[in-house]
Amino acid sequence: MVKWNISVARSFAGRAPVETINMAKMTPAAGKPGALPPNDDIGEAKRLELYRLQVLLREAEQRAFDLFLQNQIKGTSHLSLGQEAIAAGCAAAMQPGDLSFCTYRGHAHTLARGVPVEKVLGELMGRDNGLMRGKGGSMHLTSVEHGVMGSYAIIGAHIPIACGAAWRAQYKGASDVSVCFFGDGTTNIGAFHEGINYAAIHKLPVVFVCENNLYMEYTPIADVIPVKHPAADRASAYGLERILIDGNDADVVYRTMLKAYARARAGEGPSLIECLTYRHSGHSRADPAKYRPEGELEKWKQRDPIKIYRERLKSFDFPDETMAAIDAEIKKIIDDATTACQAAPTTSTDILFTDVYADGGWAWRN
Amino acid sequence: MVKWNISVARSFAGRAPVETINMAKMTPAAGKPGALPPNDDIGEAKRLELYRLQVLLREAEQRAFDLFLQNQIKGTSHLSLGQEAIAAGCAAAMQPGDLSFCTYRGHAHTLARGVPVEKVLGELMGRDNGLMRGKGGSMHLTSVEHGVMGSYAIIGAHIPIACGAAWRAQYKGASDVSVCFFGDGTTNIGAFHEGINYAAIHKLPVVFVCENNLYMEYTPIADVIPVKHPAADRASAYGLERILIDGNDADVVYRTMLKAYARARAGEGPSLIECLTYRHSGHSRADPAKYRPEGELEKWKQRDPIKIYRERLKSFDFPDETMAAIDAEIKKIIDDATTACQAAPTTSTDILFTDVYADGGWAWRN
Amino acid sequence: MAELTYRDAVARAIAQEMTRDENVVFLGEDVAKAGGVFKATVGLLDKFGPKRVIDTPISEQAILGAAMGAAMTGLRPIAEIMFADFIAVCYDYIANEFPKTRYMTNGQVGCPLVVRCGGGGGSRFGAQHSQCIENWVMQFPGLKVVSPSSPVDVIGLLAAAVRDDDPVMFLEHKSLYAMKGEVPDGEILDRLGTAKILRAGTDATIIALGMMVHRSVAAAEKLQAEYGVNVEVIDVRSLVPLDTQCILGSVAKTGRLFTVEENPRVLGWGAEVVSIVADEAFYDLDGPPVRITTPNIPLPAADQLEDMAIPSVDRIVATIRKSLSA
Amino acid sequence: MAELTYRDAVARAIAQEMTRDENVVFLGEDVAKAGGVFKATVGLLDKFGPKRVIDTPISEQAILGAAMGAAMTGLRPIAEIMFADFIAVCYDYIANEFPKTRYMTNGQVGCPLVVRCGGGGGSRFGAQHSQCIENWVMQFPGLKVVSPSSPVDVIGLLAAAVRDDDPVMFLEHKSLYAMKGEVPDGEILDRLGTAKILRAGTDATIIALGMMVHRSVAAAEKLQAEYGVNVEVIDVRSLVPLDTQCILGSVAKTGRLFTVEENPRVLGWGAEVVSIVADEAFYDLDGPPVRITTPNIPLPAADQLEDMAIPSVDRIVATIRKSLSA
Ligand SMILES: Cc1ncc(C[n+]2csc(CCOP(=O)(O)OP(=O)(O)O)c2C)c(N)n1
Ligand SMILES: Cc1ncc(C[n+]2csc(CCOP(=O)(O)OP(=O)(O)O)c2C)c(N)n1
Ligand SMILES: [Mg+2]
Ligand SMILES: [Mg+2]
Repeated sequence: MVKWNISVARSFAGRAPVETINMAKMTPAAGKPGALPPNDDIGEAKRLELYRLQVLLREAEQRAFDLFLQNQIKGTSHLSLGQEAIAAGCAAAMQPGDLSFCTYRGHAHTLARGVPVEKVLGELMGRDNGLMRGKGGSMHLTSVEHGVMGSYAIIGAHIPIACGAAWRAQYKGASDVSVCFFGDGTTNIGAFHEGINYAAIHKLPVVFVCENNLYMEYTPIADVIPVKHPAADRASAYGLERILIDGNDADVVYRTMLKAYARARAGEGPSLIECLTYRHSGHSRADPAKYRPEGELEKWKQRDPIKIYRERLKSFDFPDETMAAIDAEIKKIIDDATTACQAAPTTSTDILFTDVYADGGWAWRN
Repeated sequence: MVKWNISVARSFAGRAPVETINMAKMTPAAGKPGALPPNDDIGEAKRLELYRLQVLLREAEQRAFDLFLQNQIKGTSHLSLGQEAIAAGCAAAMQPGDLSFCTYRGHAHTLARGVPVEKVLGELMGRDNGLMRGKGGSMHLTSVEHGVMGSYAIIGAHIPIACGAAWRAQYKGASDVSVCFFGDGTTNIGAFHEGINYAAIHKLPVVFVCENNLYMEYTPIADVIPVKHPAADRASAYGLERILIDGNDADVVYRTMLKAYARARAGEGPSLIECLTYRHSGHSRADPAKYRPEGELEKWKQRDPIKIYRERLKSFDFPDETMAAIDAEIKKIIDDATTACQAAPTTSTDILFTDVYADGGWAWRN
Repeated sequence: MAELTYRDAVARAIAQEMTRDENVVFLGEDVAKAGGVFKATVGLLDKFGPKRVIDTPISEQAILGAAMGAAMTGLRPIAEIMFADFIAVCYDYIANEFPKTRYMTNGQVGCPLVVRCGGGGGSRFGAQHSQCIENWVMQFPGLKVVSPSSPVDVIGLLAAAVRDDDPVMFLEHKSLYAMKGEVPDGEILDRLGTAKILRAGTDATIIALGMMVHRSVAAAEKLQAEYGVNVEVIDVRSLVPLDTQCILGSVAKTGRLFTVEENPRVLGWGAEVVSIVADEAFYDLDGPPVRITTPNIPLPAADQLEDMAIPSVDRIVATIRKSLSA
Repeated sequence: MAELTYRDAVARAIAQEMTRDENVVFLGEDVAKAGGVFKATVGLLDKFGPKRVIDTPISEQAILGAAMGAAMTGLRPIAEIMFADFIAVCYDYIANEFPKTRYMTNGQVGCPLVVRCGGGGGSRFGAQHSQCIENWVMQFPGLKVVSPSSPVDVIGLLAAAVRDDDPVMFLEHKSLYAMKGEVPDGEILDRLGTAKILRAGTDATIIALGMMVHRSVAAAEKLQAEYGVNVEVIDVRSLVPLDTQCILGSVAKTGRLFTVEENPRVLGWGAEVVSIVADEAFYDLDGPPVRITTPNIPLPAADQLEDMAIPSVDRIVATIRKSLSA
């Protein structure tokens, strides 16, 4: 069973003690009921952006799931339903030029950086309008123009790769931050250890975001680690601060990331942030997620990040119509994207032989 | 420069706080001057064994070095000169049937388990009397009959392998412990992370001994880690106790290992023990070790484990003749072994084609 | 005799061996409680309990390393590396540890273990989850490499692999997991290093493996029916040990050699077969030995692209026709 | 014109490229302060400083991963993996990441980096520190594989590798580090994918690589002097891209093909060369193509054993004589 007590880092930059908060007792919306939309550190515009992003990710992935059921999408896919607050909060805190390194579970992080829904769905559907025209597929979404430097399907491989991108920034005196997303289960692979250590010794401008959704594919992370928190409880092994946050609250994620990015940009080195969350769907398309204890999903659905956020906006007196308008806008975007993808041609097979080598072709011999 | 202040775990089994001791202020010999040979927890016989072992390792490796210089040994080799207290202390605390997993720096650990000097030198010299008749060489010393389950030359590979041997013991209800030796630099490779985690979650009867000799090949470990102690400061990432000991004091090593082995046998799981030490020679045959700051070697030579131990024995009133007799016995063993190896034939080349497969041969096709 | 899927054959083979020998243990990611991500090991946990059927962390090096240490000291581990592509993250054990240990120790230490994994294309999983990795693993003296193409071969060869005293890579094909086949009741035990002639023929020899076996047989049928070309199809089944006699015997009869490989073209396993035949049966050959492979590209994800990349029945037919001028 | 060792040529090549392009950076274990365990990178730290010449932890995955991330975003890293055998601990980058990235992203992301390592036998280092790994790395579409046999080639090919926009495996040979050769002054830049005919001949073609080039040339001299057999020797230099035209052209002339490979027999790079020739130049061949290799064994440590395992001048001579019945 999920334990709701988690420790949350209160002060990020310093070595201040972490505070244990009881999520069960938290009001889902932290704003004061009846208050006007706040002009606090986050502000009205950013709050609406966070809401919009989360709805976008939710609806786009829900659509992807529907298209699978209709066999319009082949292959596999890994959805982030329920984990949207992390993708939204991380992306909303980024600046243009910051770089995202995602996993096979990368739709949300890709969309959150502004990649059009049509391009993502098109890729999943193997259409010519797809991000990579069908050559990469769901697990390898990449959009360099949006700072999405790839989605990596081998667990942990992108952790050192993100270090490399951050090294380039440091070397060139550029101010961008590399942000690397991975799951709880990924903390047990060698590349995690090597990459985090490497980032720490060079004080690289990279932020490691561990989305702890309690499960690897089907096996609970708790079954295969000797500590409670797979990332947070290991931070000290790399001289890093223990940071554990509520990953279902986009405001918390956003605030934490702002600080971590700032720290990276200031040359103070990497951060390793564990975000507690839950995925609503199975691991991948093939997975009905029957291994979860009864009631667990329902409990987490009460803490659905979008539900939390909508209530927060309400508590800040955002009118229902504002949210409804966003919902409608998103729905239209996704419907339009779907239609466009369905109308798009499948990729012509001549691209089978392009871009194996830098000369654009595939010739390996004369 | 070396800092002499190291933290030493006082109480091993429990979670007692570690004590910071000042090695510079330590009397090299901890016994009371003028006392009779003590019948304390270690006892007279074991003390003489520890002394004898250390001298044996020192002299055997010194001989290996001399034979290199005379070009009677080819290839590479990695000596443990200066680190003998660890090999001696660990081996003296083992029981028959316990298993050692060594590295390319494995002469000392192999000899400490009772493998005849002749067999080790013979292997280094590529003679037919060698442990593996020359097929393995210095970096792969193995003597199953003595519990030396191999020396591994790829950094970190044997950490999971030792877990596997310990798993077998656990599975079969056997009481043997697997002991896995590696250096400070090895703590940064992926297999370290994966192996220690794996041992911890299964509470495997394995003891990980990190010989922190301050250097990898030529690069100081301090240059490439963000913590002070490469193993001890990472133990908590695996839910293990922080254990840092003086690796130049065979009594300290012996006592620590006894407890760690007992813990393993009792089903209480693995230990990760960092032993602070220093190698007197270069990394390998090829290395004059010019990268060391001036005076560092001399400082550590004052804490030469054999010097320390000889003084301790003296302080316990062991007569000089006792040590001299041991020294002489060792010298004879090593001289005899050298003579035997020089007289031994080189390996006949027919063994080139044996033992590739379990049928004893090398045929991979019909 | 029962009809069984290739997937269920895996579980049956493991169960057969675990029942026979209590030293056989099984570990891997999601293999126990969930029965494997390909559902090929369902039921084993219930039957043999958590001491013998173990869910591991995502630590492929720990999986293979632990399997090796256990094998060295008396157990007979079967380790699953989920997708064959992931062999790359634990390759040191494949390249440097398993195969060399016996030799380096002059026979003191053996490494009797099996590594199972699901490889191959056709699932639209893209470049990092679709590879056939025979040519990542067959070049290491000391390591055996087996790949079954049918349910009955899964059982017989996996049983033989478990009982073998050498380390064995057991390469299953993801696209075959749903395939059904007749399987006799009772214990099944096959022999490593034995190829099977699935279809006798006189005009040319096809050597194939895994999923390509089925396409090769279909191509042979089509060549016979439509073009009167009589092709012998050999399921090589085991690359190490290799049944060279079977291959050379067939080529001596037909005079022509074709390999059908799913891997990209360069240095596939077929290159070894071709090289052996070209050297040892040069004067038997009536024309050039030809390798039919995926082109030298990573595998794309989209279905129509992937289908074009992997050798199809039509491509096999066309290549052989052209080469035989038939 | 100066005489330079193969070892010093490495440092000179890196220095040449680092001077030319400030995006070139260099990282690896013990490469900076110590100048490399083979002393092949001495002086680079002094010349270019610790920002560009970096000592890393023993973390091969971090080394290659960091190199890749840097390459993807604008740097031109050269990464050293000390002994070639250690490629096994970071193989995922070789097999799944470097070569596939450009393709999977439909050309959005490139990976212009070089991985250098020292491989090969002759140093009595035993089975885990002596391997030639061409056949661990050449089967991945997207990855280039180069191996120089002389100081001047070290410089020219390493420079070409650094300037290449694809990932390149640059396989040096440990036993050649001490070898001396004439090297012109000034910038040296060669071309990948170009084989070199080191000795023209008419009776047979030898294709060799690395240390085997020198033994092949010596064998050819001996065959000429003692048996009147005139052998053409080609240093293939680069396996990917492969100069197939040079190879096919030579075989068209000589009618006989021999590969001389240091790797164990099974699925060495020679199998690809033989397969290409057997397929495309079948009717040019006057006799079977023959691979001369280390037998199918791990490398032993003792000197007399190692010497017997690796192809020697005498073995090359004997094999060719026997095959040509000369
Ligand atoms: C090296 C490697 N091992 C195993 C896998 C198969 N695999 C894909 S996702 C996954 C679970 C990952 O769990 P986690 O890190 O928690 O991320 P999540 O899927 O929960 O987001 C596994 C085992 C893989 N892709 N790569
Ligand atoms: C995977 C791998 N990388 C690099 C090496 C080369 N190497 C051999 S010993 C060594 C240094 C090891 O340092 P440490 O772990 O401190 O052990 P020590 O040699 O000091 O005993 C290195 C880098 C190797 N053998 N394997
Ligand atoms: Mg997870
Ligand atoms: Mg060290």
